Amino acid sequence: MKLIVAIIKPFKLDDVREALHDIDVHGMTVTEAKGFGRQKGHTEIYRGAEYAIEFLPKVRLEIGVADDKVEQAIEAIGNAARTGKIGDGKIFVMPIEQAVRIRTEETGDIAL
Amino acid sequence: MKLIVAIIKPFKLDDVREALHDIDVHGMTVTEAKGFGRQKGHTEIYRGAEYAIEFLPKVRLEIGVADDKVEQAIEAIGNAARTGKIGDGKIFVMPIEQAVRIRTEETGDIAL
Amino acid sequence: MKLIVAIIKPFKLDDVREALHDIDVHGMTVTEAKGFGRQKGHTEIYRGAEYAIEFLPKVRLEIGVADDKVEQAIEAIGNAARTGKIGDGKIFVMPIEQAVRIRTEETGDIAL
Amino acid sequence: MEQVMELSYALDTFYFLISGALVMWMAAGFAMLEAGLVRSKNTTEILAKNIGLFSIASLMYMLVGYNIMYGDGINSLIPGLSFFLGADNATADVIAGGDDAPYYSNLADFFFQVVFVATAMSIVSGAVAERMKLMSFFAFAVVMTAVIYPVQGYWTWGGGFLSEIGFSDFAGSGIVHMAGAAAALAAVLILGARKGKYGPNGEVRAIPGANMPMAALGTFILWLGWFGFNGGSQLQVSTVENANAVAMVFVNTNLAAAAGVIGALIASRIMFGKVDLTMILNGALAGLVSITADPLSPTPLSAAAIGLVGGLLVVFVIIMMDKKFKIDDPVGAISVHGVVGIWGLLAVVFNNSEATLVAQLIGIAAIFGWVFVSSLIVWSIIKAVIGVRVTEEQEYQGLDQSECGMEAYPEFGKK
Amino acid sequence: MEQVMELSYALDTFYFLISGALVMWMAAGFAMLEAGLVRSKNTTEILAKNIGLFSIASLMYMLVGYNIMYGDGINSLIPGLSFFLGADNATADVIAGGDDAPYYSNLADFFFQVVFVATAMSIVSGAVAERMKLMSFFAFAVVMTAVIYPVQGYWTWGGGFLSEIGFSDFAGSGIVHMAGAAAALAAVLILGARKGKYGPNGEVRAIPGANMPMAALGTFILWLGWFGFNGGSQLQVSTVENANAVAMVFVNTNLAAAAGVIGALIASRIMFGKVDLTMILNGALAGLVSITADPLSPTPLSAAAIGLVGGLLVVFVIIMMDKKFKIDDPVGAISVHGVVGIWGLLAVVFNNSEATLVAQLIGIAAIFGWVFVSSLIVWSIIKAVIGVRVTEEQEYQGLDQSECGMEAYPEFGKK
Amino acid sequence: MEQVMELSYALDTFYFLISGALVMWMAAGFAMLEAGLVRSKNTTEILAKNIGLFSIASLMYMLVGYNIMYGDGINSLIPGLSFFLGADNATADVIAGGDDAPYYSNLADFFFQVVFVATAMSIVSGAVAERMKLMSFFAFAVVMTAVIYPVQGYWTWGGGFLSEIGFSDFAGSGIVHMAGAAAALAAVLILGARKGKYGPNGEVRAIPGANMPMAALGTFILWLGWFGFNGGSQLQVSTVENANAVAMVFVNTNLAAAAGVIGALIASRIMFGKVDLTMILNGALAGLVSITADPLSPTPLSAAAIGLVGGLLVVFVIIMMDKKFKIDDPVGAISVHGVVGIWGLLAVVFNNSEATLVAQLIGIAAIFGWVFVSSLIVWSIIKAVIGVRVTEEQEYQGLDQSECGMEAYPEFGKK
Ligand SMILES: Nc1ncnc2c1ncn2[C@@H]1O[C@H](COP(=O)(O)OP(=O)(O)O)[C@@H](O)[C@H]1O
Ligand SMILES: Nc1ncnc2c1ncn2[C@@H]1O[C@H](COP(=O)(O)OP(=O)(O)O)[C@@H](O)[C@H]1O
Ligand SMILES: Nc1ncnc2c1ncn2[C@@H]1O[C@H](COP(=O)(O)OP(=O)(O)O)[C@@H](O)[C@H]1O
Repeated sequence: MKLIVAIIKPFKLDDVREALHDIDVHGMTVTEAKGFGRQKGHTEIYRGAEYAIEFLPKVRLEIGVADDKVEQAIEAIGNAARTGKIGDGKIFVMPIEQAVRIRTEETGDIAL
Repeated sequence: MKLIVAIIKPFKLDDVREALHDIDVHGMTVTEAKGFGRQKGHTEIYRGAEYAIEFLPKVRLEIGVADDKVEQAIEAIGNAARTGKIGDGKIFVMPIEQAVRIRTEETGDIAL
Repeated sequence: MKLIVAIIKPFKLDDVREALHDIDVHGMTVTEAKGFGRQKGHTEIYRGAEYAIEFLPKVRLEIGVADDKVEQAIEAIGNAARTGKIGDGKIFVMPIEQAVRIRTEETGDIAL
Repeated sequence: MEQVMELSYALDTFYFLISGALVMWMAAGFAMLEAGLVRSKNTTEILAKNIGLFSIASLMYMLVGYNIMYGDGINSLIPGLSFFLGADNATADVIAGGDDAPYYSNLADFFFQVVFVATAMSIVSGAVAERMKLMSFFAFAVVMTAVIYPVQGYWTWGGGFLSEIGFSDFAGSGIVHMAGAAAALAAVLILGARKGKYGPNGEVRAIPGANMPMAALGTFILWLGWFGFNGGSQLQVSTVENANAVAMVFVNTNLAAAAGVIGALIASRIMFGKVDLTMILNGALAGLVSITADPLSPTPLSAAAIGLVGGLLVVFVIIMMDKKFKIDDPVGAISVHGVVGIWGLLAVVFNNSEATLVAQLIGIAAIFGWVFVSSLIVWSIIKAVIGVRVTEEQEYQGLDQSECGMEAYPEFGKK
Repeated sequence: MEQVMELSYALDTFYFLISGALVMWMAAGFAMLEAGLVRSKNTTEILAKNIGLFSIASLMYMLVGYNIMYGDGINSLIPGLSFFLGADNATADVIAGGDDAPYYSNLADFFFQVVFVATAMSIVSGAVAERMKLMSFFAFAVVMTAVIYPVQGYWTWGGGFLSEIGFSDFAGSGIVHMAGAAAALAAVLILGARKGKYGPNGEVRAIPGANMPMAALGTFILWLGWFGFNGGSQLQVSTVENANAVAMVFVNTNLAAAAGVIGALIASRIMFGKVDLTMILNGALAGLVSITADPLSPTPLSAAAIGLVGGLLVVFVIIMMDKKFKIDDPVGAISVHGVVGIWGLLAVVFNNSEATLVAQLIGIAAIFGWVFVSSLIVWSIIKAVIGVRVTEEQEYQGLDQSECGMEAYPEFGKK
Repeated sequence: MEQVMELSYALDTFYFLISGALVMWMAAGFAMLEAGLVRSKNTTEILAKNIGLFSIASLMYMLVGYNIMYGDGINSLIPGLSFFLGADNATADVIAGGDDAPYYSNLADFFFQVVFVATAMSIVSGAVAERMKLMSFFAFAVVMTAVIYPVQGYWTWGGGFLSEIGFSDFAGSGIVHMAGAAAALAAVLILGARKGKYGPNGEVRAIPGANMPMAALGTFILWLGWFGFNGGSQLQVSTVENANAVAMVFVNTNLAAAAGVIGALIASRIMFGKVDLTMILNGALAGLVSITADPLSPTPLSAAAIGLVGGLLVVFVIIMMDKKFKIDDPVGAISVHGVVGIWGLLAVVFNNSEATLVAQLIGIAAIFGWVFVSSLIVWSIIKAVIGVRVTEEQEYQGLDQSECGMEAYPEFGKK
């Protein structure tokens, strides 16, 4: 099992969810995040003092998938989240050693 | 060392913290999250237009534990977070290669 | 590639970002978090009833780095985030098996 | 001369209407205060509740309540029901002069009265927050504003038996505020505490309100509106004596509120070591409720003293209600309007030589008894027929979802 | 006797000024209502827009508008332009008495009028929220308040042809509210819907407002301000008859608003199974708009009925506008002020025997036609010259960033 | 005839009371403005501060201040102290007529005055936000409202030496606004800037306020309240001349505020390329402060010009204070009320032929000198005895925690 962590642009969330849905990945956990990277922020002004908003709003997805779904999932996320403009984000894949569905105590791929 | 990531229902947070406390796990980091999965959301209405709130509020726990505590911790979290109703959440266990306590520069199990 | 997860005090974020910048690590993803650990919270009062705010506001950094940058990055984060007072936080290092830059489909170190 | 009488009539009518508009504004004050003191998940509902109750009160009081309260009573206890809203005074009657000549518009009087009943009803709203079914609340509002409030209003202001025995309640510490609190108390007893308010061993758990600026704004609005509430209750401004009286009422109302703030500030600072904002907001209201029973007779200094006691008192009473009696009242309405209302009614005897302790006690007992018992019955009926409380799950999700299907702050994340 | 006339003049002037201050307060009401019903990323901008439009209206109406509306008209259709602001009535003229003697200050009249034009302009603001360039809006505001509004105002209140044919619009259901809505409709047609409001198959997507307490506060403010809007439109309070009339207006205004709430509450409860707060807020406003065309003739019961219909109507119209006509109006301004305004104008004939259906229909057609067409032209010119809509990216980021460079709630995280 | 004099007395008293109620409402305006412009972690505290200071001002001014300001002065510089609050005018004295006959209630006068001192104190509150100990602020409020403000108030309004030399300040651009700003300046000098406001090289860092709708609401409230502030300062409405004057004051006050908005809008648009909402809110207040020294003599057009200059000026002054003088004033109170207050006082000479530049300059120097120096001394004493500033850690955590133990928005997460 792998944990796919994807950092994407917030307005792409629905598209990514649908793309994952299409390949039968239904579960995921999402958190709001701020991203720093190559994409630049913007300047705001407050009472005459300019200041840079350097961070950019991003959404962080965490998706536990069975090993044989990983490539498909990366593909799906990438395609759905891509705008081609700077700041589209990253996908990281990390190993999961154990997974448990709390409700049923099921473990392994079936718990996802 | 392992990183246990647990996605649970928000109102179970205190119970889980106490359960972990009982087995001498005191440190953890918590983030607000939204969950998608089998559990369904609800419908809201705004000026006559219905819309689905599909995500569900969840809480994401991140707990670094020594290897020999992992099973106990999974057990404790699972028992405390279980309601038996759909949406109780997941536990993922991942490997930590290095851990540092910033304050003291201690590393390894002692840093947790 | 490794994923460095650092939990730090919120007001240290800018210092840490600069420190990472200095060693040529520019990308990172940040989320708000609440921390539990040795550091104690404070008490608030509401209409005569005291209650403990046990969690403490923390910031969680997630930084994908190439293997050869890991030690340097840990060092930089630790030094910048350290106040010496309890609650400074933790650094965890975890393996990344795959990394993708969504925009370009680049993978590996170059994707970071 | 005739023009003078017309002018006098016009001034008093205008004074009534402006006072009434200020009291109407108190509805916004209650709405904001309550919206600030509940959790965000119950905010849309409490706003809907407040705007709904004001509307119900306006309509029911026109249709039924006003006619009960100021109709031809059957006797001094049982009011009658006469429909007289509509025709206003003829110019000829006004300029005829004499003691019985009308000196202001009947409709202005109605307007001033209608906003009072809404005030009483608003008090109930806060106490039952975060757990009551919206429709059940509205059902009660219909009965309260059509019958329960007007009946006891008739006893004093409509010329019933309390006015005969000399019960003295200038602007309604008892008739409006304590009456509202009595209905609220009945509601809370039927309804029970919010889930999670008391721990397994009965320990009190704080449930912080979501938006302090809203709560503070609500208090400022109420403070402003109260100048209409008390100031208008002099019922006439057009002579030197009356104008002086209205001015005195304004001054005393303001000072009692100010002293209430200071009282609560001192109490909260001593007891908690901090300045508890919600307590000093309640202190302001306590000062206002205290002086409402008689804002005219006390000197400004006495008015401040009465308000100060109100402000001190309210802090202790709120804590006692919460800890000792386990009466869960999210905004402190029962303490502020009920207990402090009683204090205000009793304090009348210090400054107003015409008031007697006996009459005040009878008045308190009669009003409280009637409103509390009749409310208890009505709430019980509502409970039996449609229920009063949302399900545990709905309460957990918040009433905004179950009652309104709409969030108050849909974009703001949780801590 | 002279002193009596002076006093009468003073009372009427004071009544005007207080009424005007209440109407000025409505500007805050619109600002809060709109700030509550847009998304947080467009909140700073809509606040700037509201405070800016009020200022523009005040200045332009002084410089140009008032002089058009109440100047010496060229004929009953085309107004003139006379500069008369400044000199006020001489005491001698007042005490001279007679039918032509001034009975209140000209400047008070100006003050009362200037806040009306701001109200009309505020209506436009909400409808174009979340996508229009701020400077383009201000450009329109200049023309609307200097020319478009005053021209049609002249037709009725300035003594033009609509007043001659007996068109009856007491406080401006048509002249202020429907006029504002007509300009808003023109704007929305030029501007188009917010991005994301309609799905690929034309399905309506909800775009929830960010702050319900603000929206509710705005509604309460408008409700209060409306007592000045309608109450002041009697134009005199200093006799028994006038005082009674003003009192009637207050009572009816309040009851119509209350009934509007109940109407919308019933409709929303039946249609959605929930109490949609934004709909009942619109219901209150619909009740108020309905009664504005004639708050004096109806009995209180009829006033409630008119408001009730307004409140029911508005729910259906808002949904129809949204679903059927795909007119994206974030706050429902076109429905509340336009469609319900027409209802109010038509309802006049039920209670006011002097009003005729024909005159009302001509008035509606003339005002709507003029304001809609002239607005369409002005909007088109603005669109051609500086554009009316922000870029897609700016709209996505929010107007707070592109227009004001400042966030409304910089600290609060997103859900 | 007697009835006419009574009626006249009643009307003037009522006018005073309503004006005073509007000024009281300004306390809510300051509270909301400041609550919007500070960070969320200091919001509960600033609300407590505002409601507390209004209460302290009300009580101290009754107990001491009013008696100093309007007592029998020892000489034209040193006021006396006479306790006269309580007895009001007898009907007989009123109807006796003559030049000395009282024409409105003393208590109404007191009410109108008491809310002015609270306004002056509110100005200080904003400037010291986010870093001062709450109890130290309250200690200063006691002295300011009991002594510092009343002494200089006596010089002009109480008949002291500034009135003798012809210093002209209609409603208090200097006596209220600049006086408040002088005390605020002294406070900020003693207190220092907020931590993090200036970078290591002295660069200015923006510290955005948490809630723009609150700030905008506060400004609208102040705008409304100012009609009472300036309108009531005519002190009489009951004759044609006075009624006209009050109407002129309303019109000019509104236009100056509107022009202030436009001035700040233009300045901010040119300088920053954006419409800075907080600047246009300050522009509105600057327009109001500018015209307060004389809202009666200018024509409406001149009033707009005076306000426009105020609105332009305030943008530059705020930036200069911030960047050049490193005076950290989170809400811009010193610029808005102080510098623009001086502009207002000087502008009097353009329109009021009785005012002289010399007298205006002496007045400015005397008031500023007295308030600034005496405040500096009082702040120094407070600093020595209990300290004025919270610890660095408390400042970082926010004053809500250290001073009130309560969060303003406990549920809303941080970005
Ligand atoms: N090394 C990294 N570790 C973790 N997150 C990163 C890293 N680099 C970038 N990110 C995340 O990805 C987002 C997009 O990265 P950016 O460099 O702006 O654009 P792009 O990926 O298109 O080159 C960032 O805002 C940040 O959230
Ligand atoms: N594959 C997954 N990866 C990450 N998080 C998941 C995954 N599946 C579910 N979750 C998280 O667990 C929560 C509960 O899952 P759900 O399927 O609704 O119920 P249950 O776990 O009881 O079957 C979800 O809301 C989501 O936050
Ligand atoms: N075992 C753990 N797993 C995950 N996060 C932890 C763990 N222990 C501590 N933390 C995080 O680190 C923060 C600081 O830890 P704490 O024990 O308070 O101080 P210190 O690290 O200085 O000893 C906590 O608030 C929490 O966010």
